[in-house]
Amino acid sequence: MGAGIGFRSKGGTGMISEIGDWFSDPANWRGADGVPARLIEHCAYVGIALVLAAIIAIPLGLFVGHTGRGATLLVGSGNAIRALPTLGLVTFLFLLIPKSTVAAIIGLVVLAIPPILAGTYAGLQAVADDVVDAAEGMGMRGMQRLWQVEVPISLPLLLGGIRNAVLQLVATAAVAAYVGLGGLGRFLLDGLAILDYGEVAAGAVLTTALAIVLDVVLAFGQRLLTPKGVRIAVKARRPSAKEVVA
Amino acid sequence: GNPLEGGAEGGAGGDIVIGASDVGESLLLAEIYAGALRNAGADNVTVRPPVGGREVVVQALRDRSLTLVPDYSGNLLRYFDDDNEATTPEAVYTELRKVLPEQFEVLDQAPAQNTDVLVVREDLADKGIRTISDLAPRCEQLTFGGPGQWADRWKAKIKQLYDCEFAAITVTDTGGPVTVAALRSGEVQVADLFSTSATIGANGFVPLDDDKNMFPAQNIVPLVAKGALSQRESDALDALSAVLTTDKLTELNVQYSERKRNPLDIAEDFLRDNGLS
Amino acid sequence: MGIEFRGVTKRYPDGTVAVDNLDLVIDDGTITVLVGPSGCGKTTSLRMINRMIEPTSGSILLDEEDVRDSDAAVLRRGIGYVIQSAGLFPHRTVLSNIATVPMLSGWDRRKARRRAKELLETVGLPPELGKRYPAQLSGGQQQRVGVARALAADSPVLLMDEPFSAVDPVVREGLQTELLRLQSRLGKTIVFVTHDIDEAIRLGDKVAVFRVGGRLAQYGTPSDVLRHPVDDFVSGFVGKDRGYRGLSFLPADGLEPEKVPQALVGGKPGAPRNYWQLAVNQEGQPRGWLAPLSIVEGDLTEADLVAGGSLYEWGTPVRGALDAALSSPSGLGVVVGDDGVVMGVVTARHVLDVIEGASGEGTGA
Amino acid sequence: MGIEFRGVTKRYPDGTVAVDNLDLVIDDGTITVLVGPSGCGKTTSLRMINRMIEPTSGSILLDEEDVRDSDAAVLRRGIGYVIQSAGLFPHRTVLSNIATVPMLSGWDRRKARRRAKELLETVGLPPELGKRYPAQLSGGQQQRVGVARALAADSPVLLMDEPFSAVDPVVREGLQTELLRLQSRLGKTIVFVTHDIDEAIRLGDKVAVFRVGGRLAQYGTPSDVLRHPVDDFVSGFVGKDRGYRGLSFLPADGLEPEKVPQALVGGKPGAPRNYWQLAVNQEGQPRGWLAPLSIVEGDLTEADLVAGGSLYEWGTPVRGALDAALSSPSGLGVVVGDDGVVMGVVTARHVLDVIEGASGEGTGA
Amino acid sequence: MSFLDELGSFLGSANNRAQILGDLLEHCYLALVPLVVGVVIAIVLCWLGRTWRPMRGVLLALANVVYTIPSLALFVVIPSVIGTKILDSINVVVALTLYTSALLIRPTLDALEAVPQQVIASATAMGYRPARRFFAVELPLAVPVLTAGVRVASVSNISLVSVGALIGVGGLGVLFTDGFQREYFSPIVVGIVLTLVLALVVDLLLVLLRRMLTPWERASASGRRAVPA
Ligand SMILES: Nc1ncnc2c1ncn2[C@@H]1O[C@H](COP(=O)(O)OP(=O)(O)OP(=O)(O)O)[C@@H](O)[C@H]1O
Ligand SMILES: Nc1ncnc2c1ncn2[C@@H]1O[C@H](COP(=O)(O)OP(=O)(O)OP(=O)(O)O)[C@@H](O)[C@H]1O
Ligand SMILES: [Mg+2]
Ligand SMILES: [Mg+2]
Repeated sequence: MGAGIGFRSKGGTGMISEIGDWFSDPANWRGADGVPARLIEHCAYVGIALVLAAIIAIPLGLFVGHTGRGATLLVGSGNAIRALPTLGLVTFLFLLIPKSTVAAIIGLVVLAIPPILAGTYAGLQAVADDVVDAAEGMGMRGMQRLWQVEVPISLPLLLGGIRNAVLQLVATAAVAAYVGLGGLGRFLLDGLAILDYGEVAAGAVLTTALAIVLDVVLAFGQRLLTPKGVRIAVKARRPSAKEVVA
Repeated sequence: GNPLEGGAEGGAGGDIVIGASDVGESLLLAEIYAGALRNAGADNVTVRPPVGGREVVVQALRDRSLTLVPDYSGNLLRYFDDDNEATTPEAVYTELRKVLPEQFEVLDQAPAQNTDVLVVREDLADKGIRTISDLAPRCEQLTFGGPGQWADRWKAKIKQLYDCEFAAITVTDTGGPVTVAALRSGEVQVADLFSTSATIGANGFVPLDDDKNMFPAQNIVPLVAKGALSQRESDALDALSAVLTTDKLTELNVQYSERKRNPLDIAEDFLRDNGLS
Repeated sequence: MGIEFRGVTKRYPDGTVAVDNLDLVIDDGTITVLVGPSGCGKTTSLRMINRMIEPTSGSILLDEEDVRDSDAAVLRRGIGYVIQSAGLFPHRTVLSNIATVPMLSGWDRRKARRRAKELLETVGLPPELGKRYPAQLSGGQQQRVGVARALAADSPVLLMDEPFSAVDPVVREGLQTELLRLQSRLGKTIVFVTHDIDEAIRLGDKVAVFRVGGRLAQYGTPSDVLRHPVDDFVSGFVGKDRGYRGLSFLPADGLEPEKVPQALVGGKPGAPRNYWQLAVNQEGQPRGWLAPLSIVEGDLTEADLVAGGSLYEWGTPVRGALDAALSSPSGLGVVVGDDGVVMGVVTARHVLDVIEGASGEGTGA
Repeated sequence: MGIEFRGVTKRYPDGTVAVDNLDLVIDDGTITVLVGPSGCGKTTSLRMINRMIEPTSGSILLDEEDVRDSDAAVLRRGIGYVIQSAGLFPHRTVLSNIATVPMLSGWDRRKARRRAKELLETVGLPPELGKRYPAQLSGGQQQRVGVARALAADSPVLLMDEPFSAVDPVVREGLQTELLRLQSRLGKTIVFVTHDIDEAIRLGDKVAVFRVGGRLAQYGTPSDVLRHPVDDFVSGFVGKDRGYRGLSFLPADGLEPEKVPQALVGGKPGAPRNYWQLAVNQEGQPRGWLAPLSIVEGDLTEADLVAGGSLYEWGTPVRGALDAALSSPSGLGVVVGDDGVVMGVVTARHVLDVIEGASGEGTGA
Repeated sequence: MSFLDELGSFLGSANNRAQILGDLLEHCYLALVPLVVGVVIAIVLCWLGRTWRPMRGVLLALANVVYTIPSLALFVVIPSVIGTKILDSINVVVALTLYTSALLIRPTLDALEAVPQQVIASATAMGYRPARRFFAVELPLAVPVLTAGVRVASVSNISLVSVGALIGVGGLGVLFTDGFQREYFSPIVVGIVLTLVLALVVDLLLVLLRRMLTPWERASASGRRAVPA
């Protein structure tokens, strides 16, 4: 493909070996910009932002889903926030609050809210009407209905929202390195600035691996936390091979 | 730029794609080059959005994604020849032409310089620190902020020349707002900025004198993919470089980052005021 | 506990009048069925009883007290409620579904579960189902659990909104039988909604027929409604076989089974006869008919017989007797006791005598 | 076009035997109904005809030719297929739904649409429905469109799988009537699946009763199946009212309507009488009964009347006559012509005479 | 200088306006080309997934993995994987195409599986062959759910393109890096607003497209009561 062979032309070594070299260089594992420190930073940003976003989004989603009030507003503003460009948001926040961590975390929280909100709301929406009706007909009060019936049944979707939020957070935290945030994004941006392919690729591998590992862990948690009966019901609803027409 | 000409091929008489590094004034210089070339009759001149550091730009020139970039003589020399010790403008330029790989050429360098400079806040400067040598004894208590590649390039050098080893080196950005904000807030106490940067004055930072000439001369020089420009176009850039002085560059920077004018507007004014249009 | 609607009207915000000035007295300990075409306000009427819907005007009395005087949640815990497709909680086991209301009412866990186990038996489900989740049950089983759940609070009133309409006809009949059996033991006040007239007739002590627009068209016993529909709407709604169906409510007083010549399966019938013989087994249960003049060599086997008609169980309404006679190849309806042993036969003509005697009128003209 | 199953077995990969060694000959130009409990293999049998399912062994002949010898898609275009809730394409208008097969077979657009319009009329739908989408039709209308679509290829064979089971009983009866009317004109070979024995009896020239496990229990005319079920499974399946239902196949030969005293609604009935009078309107249509000894002051109005029973339309089977008599408050079943005008009355006793005369046996014992 | 004055003078420059317009056009190109290509890819893959069952699980797993790759990571490694030039906008196009397809796999499969079995059975019984049935019956009926997925993908693409500015690709993201470098709010705000407006406009267009493609849906929503049966 012509003259341009991307990064590879620099050292002439293959990309796998370059990543290997980078990872096997002990210098990259030490100190404040070593892999463990960056990894922990990244996880910390994701964790803090997730907790904050959950504290805001879950109660809001439960309120709207349970009462049905403000649903249009919620869906509309959720979509608007999703459309916010990550980079624009973090640069804007940085100029407003010139402190990398604070600005970046606010940005992360803002972007993690829509998926959690959507998951919570969709979860409550998915509770069958007749089940809600039966709960009410048996004399459950609002909060009893919410905690004993609606929340347990909507748990899979709610946790699905959290999974999405975590993926979003891992990705956004990498972008936020642009405004001076630490974390794995540093490898990507710093490596890019000096065209150190090993570093860039290592950063990409680390971020992706982190995303996948967190997703798998959460998927497992989702399974664990989903009430058994709900799991069976979901499986029963899925069309079996029998019903599928050739 | 025009979306339909994503990766334009450079070449004499062909399209000219001017790149810029992510140093603030780089884009401004790129626009001025573009203006000068257009005035010299080149059509199809485009300026790409800034990207990365020298490594990226050089790579892009090599694969002809770019035709031309404004660069700094000293850093360019170090890039191609790590151990070269030349520091004066003339020596640097001569050495540079020697080590430049054959795909590239440099046109005349401008008198304007924009070197790396270490700056501190006034409160630290008031303790009698005016040069890097003054700073050296305190290095161990200080946190330094600079671009990601700074440590690679200068950490050993500053230790060797000045016996200065910072307590920590924090990655901020390349003389940009993150660095400025970090220094302003005291997160770092020493930072790497650029000598012509308008933010130094605007924030009352104090630039430290590089008394042992660690940083080489950094004259502005156009780096070109060899054979990509016609003679007429090269001449136009040489003429431009001839009038570009450090004072003018500093003023251009003020226009750009403090007065926040559009780089094209600044370029137009500059070319007109200097009789290049 | 009686229920009374006094001039109850429900107008929805969009202007639909779902129930229009309804007056209805529902007697204590009976099954009252609300029936009518889709959209006639049955569900609305039912749900106003436990205040899931509030009436626009009028009042509803439960045991002489206006339902509005009680706290809605407490009122509902005291009224069993079963809906179509059961509305079971998918995340809870069958037992804990059933125990919901007792737990809500603050019973201790152990007691609530014991009660739930009893109820599982009451509705005819094996105890091992208790640990399953609703999605692991068949539709009919889910309905039973729904009923058990509604019975859990031991409330004297049960509201059932098309509880059996989501299951197939065979299962449905089983559930109806079960409900009647339960009711004979429990004697609750049940308000039952359906749009199936057969179900209404089968289950109801009283039937309230609604017409669209939320008005009560007729209110009376099933036999009343079948035999004396007040107008074309009701007679159209109760369907074309209502004469025959109406016989379900006519006791067969005065119907006497007559003797019939019998032949024993496995025995030797001997020479052909010129009349029909009822073939019975050792226990005296009917196995079919031996046609006149049929020649049997040796022992009588089932292969020699003509299949019999439907059987009439002694003491049940006259409908069965008529059908037995009409379906029998011999024209003789076989009467059996509840042990299935032949008591004799009846002819269609005798059944008619009984029908005419009961309706008290001779043939006119 | 006749259809023949020759030793057809279908075993699904999971081991379920859905159809077990089925031999069945379906006559050209008749309606054959496959009936039986859920899961007995009706759908499987039907779908093997148009190769939606391939048999495990045995063969199916369509007009003497093995269906496996034709290309499946082409074969299917030549066989109409109607299923429950019609399976209409929700994204296409009614007309273009109907035109599907002609278009697939390469007709030009104009011709296909013209044909679709004709068919709309054939199934009794107004032309303006053609532009609507299926969701804009009632359930009954959707079913008609489904039938029209299946008729579009003008194929001699029509497969119908519980086509009417999703609509309510009243609409369903209308659709059945319509199907019979159509069939009398078109004379197709129709294979119809249902699990409703009433529907089977009403529609079928022949009825095939399946038992679970995919075996054929009985194959014969509906009257055969009702009156001579081969075993307990079939007699259980055809239901407990089979004596009465069987009357649907008995023509009312020899039944004569008798005179009945009449009173004109709007007229002056005068002094009370000691017998029932049939109230009729100006057109001679029955409006109800005037009870013996009822006192009417001035003109006779509907308010003075007792509601009548069901009406017996002259010439239809004897079942209607018996119901009319049984449901009438006077015991007199009203006989009307197809214009709805009163022709006279019959008593249950006369109906019985007819029934007994027809079955050719006297009362025994 | 108040923000509004600053904004006024930013937008006052003809050169700024020209640049913004250029960035906007490039942004559209970078976001929408992957959207269209991604939709096509997802549909084709799902078709394969429907015809050949084992493919389904593989597709879903693959889609899941691709979707977890952080955008910046994907952007920077693409050139070395597919051998493009580092500043080439094709890198962003490829990355977003991957995301779009990954994002659409599940909704497309769900949508196809939600087509009533009855309808598919009757299509088969009328003599449709599988490929034709897919395009004439299954796909049109999947449009509503599919568009819901496409709407999400379009919003996500439009917002992700800006990250491309970090690897030297144009689009509205350039306004963010520029504004950031110069501590200049105006370009950032203009960039955010334009991104939102673009997302909104594309979303509206998709809603319109869906309405056009699904005339039957409107009919069933409104028509039922208006015309008596
Ligand atoms: N929340 C509501 N808002 C407006 N109209 C309503 C509402 N609920 C019910 N209706 C209307 O009130 C009427 C009576 O409804 P209801 O549910 O009581 O009928 P139903 O007899 O139970 O019918 P079905 O047999 O179909 O269940 C209908 O016309 C219905 O459309
Ligand atoms: N694809 C399949 N794989 C395995 N078993 C099947 C499959 N399709 C049907 N069966 C089984 O084959 C038997 C017959 O099915 P079929 O659908 O023909 O029954 P049916 O008589 O049409 O029942 P229904 O009245 O419920 O429609 C049933 O036991 C069913 O569970
Ligand atoms: Mg209802
Ligand atoms: Mg079937």
